[in-house]
Amino acid sequence: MDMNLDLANKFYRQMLLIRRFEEKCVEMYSKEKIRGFLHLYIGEEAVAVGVMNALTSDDAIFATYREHGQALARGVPPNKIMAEMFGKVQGCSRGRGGSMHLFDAKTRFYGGSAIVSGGLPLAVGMALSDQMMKRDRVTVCFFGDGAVAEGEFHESLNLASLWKLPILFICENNLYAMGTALKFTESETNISLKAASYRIDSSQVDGMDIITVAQAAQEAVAKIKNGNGPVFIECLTYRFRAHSMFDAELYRDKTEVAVWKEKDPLVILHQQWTGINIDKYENEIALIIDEAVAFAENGTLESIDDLEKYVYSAEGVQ
Amino acid sequence: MDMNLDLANKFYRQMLLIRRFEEKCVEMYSKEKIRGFLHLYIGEEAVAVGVMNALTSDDAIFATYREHGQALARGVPPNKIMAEMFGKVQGCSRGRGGSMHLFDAKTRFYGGSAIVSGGLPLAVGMALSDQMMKRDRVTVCFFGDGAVAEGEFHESLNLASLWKLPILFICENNLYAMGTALKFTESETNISLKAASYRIDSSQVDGMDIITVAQAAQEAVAKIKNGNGPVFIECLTYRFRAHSMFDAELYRDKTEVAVWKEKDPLVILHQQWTGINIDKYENEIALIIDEAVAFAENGTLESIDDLEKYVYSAEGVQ
Amino acid sequence: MNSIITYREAVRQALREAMEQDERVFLMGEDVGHYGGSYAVSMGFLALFGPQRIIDTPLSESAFTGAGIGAALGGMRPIVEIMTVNFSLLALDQIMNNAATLLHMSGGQFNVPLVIRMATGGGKQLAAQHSHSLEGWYAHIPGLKVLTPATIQDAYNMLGLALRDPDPVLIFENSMLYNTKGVLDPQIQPLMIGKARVQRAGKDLTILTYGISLFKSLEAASALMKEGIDVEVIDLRSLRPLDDETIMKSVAKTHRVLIVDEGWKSGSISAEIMARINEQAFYELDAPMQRVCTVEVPIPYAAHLEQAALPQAEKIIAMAKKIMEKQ
Amino acid sequence: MNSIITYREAVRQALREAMEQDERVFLMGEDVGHYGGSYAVSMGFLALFGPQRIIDTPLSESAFTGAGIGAALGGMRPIVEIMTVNFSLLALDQIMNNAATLLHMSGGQFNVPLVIRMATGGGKQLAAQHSHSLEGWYAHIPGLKVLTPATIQDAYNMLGLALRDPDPVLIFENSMLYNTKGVLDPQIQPLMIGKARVQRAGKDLTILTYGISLFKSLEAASALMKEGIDVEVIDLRSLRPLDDETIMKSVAKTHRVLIVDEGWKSGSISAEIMARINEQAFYELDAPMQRVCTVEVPIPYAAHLEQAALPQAEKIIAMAKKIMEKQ
Ligand SMILES: Cc1ncc(C[n+]2csc(CCOP(=O)(O)OP(=O)(O)O)c2C)c(N)n1
Ligand SMILES: Cc1ncc(C[n+]2csc(CCOP(=O)(O)OP(=O)(O)O)c2C)c(N)n1
Ligand SMILES: [Mg+2]
Ligand SMILES: [Mg+2]
Repeated sequence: MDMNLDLANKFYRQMLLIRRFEEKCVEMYSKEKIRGFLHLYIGEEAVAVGVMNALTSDDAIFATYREHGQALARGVPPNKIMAEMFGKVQGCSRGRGGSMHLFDAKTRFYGGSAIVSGGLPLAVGMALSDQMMKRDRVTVCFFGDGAVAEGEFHESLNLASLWKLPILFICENNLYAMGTALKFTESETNISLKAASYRIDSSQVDGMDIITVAQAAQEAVAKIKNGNGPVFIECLTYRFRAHSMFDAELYRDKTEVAVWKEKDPLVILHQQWTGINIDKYENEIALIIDEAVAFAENGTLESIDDLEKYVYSAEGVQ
Repeated sequence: MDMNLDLANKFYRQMLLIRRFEEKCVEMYSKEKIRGFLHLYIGEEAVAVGVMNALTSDDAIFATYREHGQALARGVPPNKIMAEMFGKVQGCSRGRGGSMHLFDAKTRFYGGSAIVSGGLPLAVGMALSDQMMKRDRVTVCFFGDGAVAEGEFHESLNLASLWKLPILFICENNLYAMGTALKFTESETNISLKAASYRIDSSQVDGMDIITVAQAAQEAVAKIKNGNGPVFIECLTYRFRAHSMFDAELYRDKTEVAVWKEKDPLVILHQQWTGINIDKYENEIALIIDEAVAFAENGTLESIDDLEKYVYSAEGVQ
Repeated sequence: MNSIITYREAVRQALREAMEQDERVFLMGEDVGHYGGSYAVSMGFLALFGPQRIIDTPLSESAFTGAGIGAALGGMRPIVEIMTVNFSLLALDQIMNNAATLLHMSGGQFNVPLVIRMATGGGKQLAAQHSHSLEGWYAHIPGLKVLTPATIQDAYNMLGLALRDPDPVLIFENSMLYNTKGVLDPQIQPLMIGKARVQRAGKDLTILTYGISLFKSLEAASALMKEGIDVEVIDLRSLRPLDDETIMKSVAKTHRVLIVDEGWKSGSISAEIMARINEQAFYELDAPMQRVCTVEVPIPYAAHLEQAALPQAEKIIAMAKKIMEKQ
Repeated sequence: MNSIITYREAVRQALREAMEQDERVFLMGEDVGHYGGSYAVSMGFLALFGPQRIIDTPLSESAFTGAGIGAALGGMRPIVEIMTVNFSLLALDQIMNNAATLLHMSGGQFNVPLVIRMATGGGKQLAAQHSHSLEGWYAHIPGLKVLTPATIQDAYNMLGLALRDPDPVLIFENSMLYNTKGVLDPQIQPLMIGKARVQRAGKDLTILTYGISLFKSLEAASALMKEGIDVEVIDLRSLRPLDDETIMKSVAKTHRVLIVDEGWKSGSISAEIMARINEQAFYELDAPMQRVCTVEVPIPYAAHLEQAALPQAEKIIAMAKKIMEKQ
């Protein structure tokens, strides 16, 4: 990957968009415009932005309930995401999904899944379909360190490796699954080693440094497109905020949080590329976010008569 | 382990009991005395007998649907096992379990489980209870190579290692899960390496050589009793017969079977310990088996009025 | 051209034709390839279609079912074979939380054209963990369709119907039926998903049933006829959606209802049917509805206990007579 | 001594007392320790009882539920907390194929004294994968008992009852109830498992319900009383076993039945109750029974859609009136 100021600008802007967008979400949550669970990506922006940079519009993404970052980085319109969280019909899932279930066919964004590890088998299947159809595509699957303990992680990695599927696994290891530290949940805390035990090409990278992530993702995609089967990247990262809006954060030290905040991906990137025009992006993004909020506010509610619509496909669809 | 002729005699006798008992089962199946699924252990006798030798009566056993060998080696009375397969109330599960669900409280034999990998979590829980109650016991859990692909395998190994539980995992790798060869189901076919990835003390041994198995099991039990957590032994073995009585065996070569039959655990042991008094055991065992069949034949059927008994415990039981 | 074939052969033929006609169709599951299918349904298909389309999976019910969903999202028409319903519990999260919800949750963007086939039912002395009849239980889940082919014709037709459906369809094949024989007319226009079929017309009593119980019910109906009780037997065919129209029409004719179903009694599909008849045709009823279901026990191994647990023609006959006694 | 406390506090207190009184009792589940329980039920317990008895598990629903079964076999009295019912699908194999079958399958040798607690229900805008109400669905499974505490008293009592039961008991705590308040009398003799309670006596119509719907039903009953309709409201408390006796007694009194339940309508516990009333008290009925259940959709996020999907007092009132109109 050739790193240059243009790319640094692009990365910064996308990360900033996620950061500011989510800060606005918190505000909207306090105002009770957004409800349900709201899981923030703040602190982890380098992962989604770095990975998405390696993809083309043909590639597919499966993410978790902590997926605003992925959706924004992928190009799902902020308006539609905000409207979704407002529960409006203009939302990317017509208000049926909310924060945890952003979907967008246009950008091949397949959600937004709220069952930990539940998205991995789907991603495997998508990659299988690409292999069968001989399509030159990659499927990227994001999940947290918590997902690693689930049986579906194991089953999915095995299938992907066994069948040499074109899939990129991105583990966002932020050290905690809700309030439970990784050391309490895994006998082997180096997740990339676990992945390697399936004979998957696997590595652990600094997930706070977007350049490192982007580089790793680009190399991974190239390998995958060469038909060498799946690649697994464990990104070491940290969520700066609580798990969700209902979390008292009793399980971690303030100092630990402070130490990680020094690795803020935005700050780090700016340190490396001092030419980034932060002010310009702050202004642009403020406008985008204001517009998203306005769009969401002005959105309309799905008619209750249509509640049962989409339980099954309309007749005639195949 | 001090190997000597006495022990060789004991091993041989137990393996022969399993062999002849199961041959009788086949006969009884043809006569329609036994029905349902019948999975034979023939060829794999060294594993069960070798492992059981390392246990005391305090230890617990969890096995699969292919568990006649384990039950016999553990000392569940042949009469009760045969009666169980005949569906009689004198059977070790009162005729409710059949071949796949032998249970015996007296010898701490916890089944007999027909969901592949379903027994692993139970064994983990039993070991957990021993750890909590500070009981100096080992729980042994048998399962096949097919179980390794199931999510429960992964979840259970992780729990056992994480919590340093007193459990011995015995993988009976007979190369096939029904008709599917291991190479079609695992990206890493060395199962002991997979287990090691959970930081479990793990090894691969020749499962056709009972002395090797017994040695490994004895060492494993000693380690476990020292409080070092779980041990995993992958026993390389082979089933000489079809998967069950309904299997056309299209998936494997006759020559492959023939090659493995040369490693018959009974033959191998006899080669090493020529002093074993085979004829004596053949005679003894023929009597035991005749008695088991007679016992089963003479057994009675549970009254249909009691069909619903044991769905819930009798009142007053705690 | 009509032929007399087994249920197994009917499913085989439907599978083969579907794979020949549509490249997107593939079969995936445990032992579908080298072994030939645990009930020999896909015997020889590996040689015919190759390992890309007849995929032997590891024992990973959750992941390969989920992979079926993913492949369906990717434009394929996967047929996932879960060897038996008993093992589908391991895949329930994928079935309920993904297959059944994706379309709605995505606001209509992503439908899941997935077919899941599984063997179901008791009767083979396979005991508590291998004898479940959960098709009625699955019918609780919105977003799914649940089919229960009983006849040779349906064993053949339903696979095609399911493959043409844009949404996830579960097909439950009772394992006791694979060796049964009957007429197949491959030209016949298939009866739609969601339609029940009057299998035997009658005027005194309606028996509503499906799957293997259809045959037990027909046997009972013949015996009852000799005693002057003229039973209408309806093969529900689809447990979700249920064909309320056909059910209520029959109730309006006979005014007496017996439901026969191999699920455990409490919370069975029989209960749902009773609830609907009560709601939609209460005033048509001349007597309390009754049901013959499986006794609420983990199915025991011993033949006599297992048979005592399952619905049987004799129980159906006895119950039918009891219903007829009421004024 | 009576006190007014929250539902959460009632469960907490029961848990604490059980752990203090019986060394064999321990709590195991995701985030029960360091986090304090996802609904703060076990907040502070880790410090109180230590990590041996308050066990934070990895996200491994199947294995830790199975480990609970194994530990129960080993003489412990485990309380497994599955964070919410939505995740229990991953553990269904262990629940149905092991917990529910072991006693029977072993011919009575091995009982499983396991308690599984899970939060259930919709209403918090958590969307399709986090809003299931599957307690009625679980009640289909023989070998299990299914409890649904609605009141503060039951939230407290049922845990003790479940722990004293020799067999597996599932307790469903509706997550909307944790902050509700009510009277707890710790001295009161607990009403047994399997007994329903008449929560409000009435003569015109019986409402059968449980969990959160009890309160919606009571609200509806008050409103209906103003219009001269005197409703009896019964809290079922236990969905397996169901208290047929109390149900039929009430039907014999009011002759009209409405069932309110948060499960999806088709195949709901409401259907089972209708089936039983039809079977056991058909001639007592003056009108078709009705039910208010959740609309059969994956629960949507948007508040207005979610509320439209769930049972509500207004729907109950309207349905009650409809029933009263019939002659
Ligand atoms: C199967 C399942 N079990 C439990 C939960 C509840 N839950 C939601 S998020 C979460 C923690 C997941 O942690 P991780 O995978 O590390 O992702 P992170 O939230 O840290 O991004 C838990 C336990 C769930 N959603 N799904
Ligand atoms: C969860 C589950 N899936 C599928 C089956 C059907 N089945 C029974 S045995 C078997 C093969 C298991 O192979 P392995 O674990 O290697 O044991 P082996 O039979 O070789 O001893 C299969 C697929 C099952 N019993 N349980
Ligand atoms: Mg995490
Ligand atoms: Mg094997």
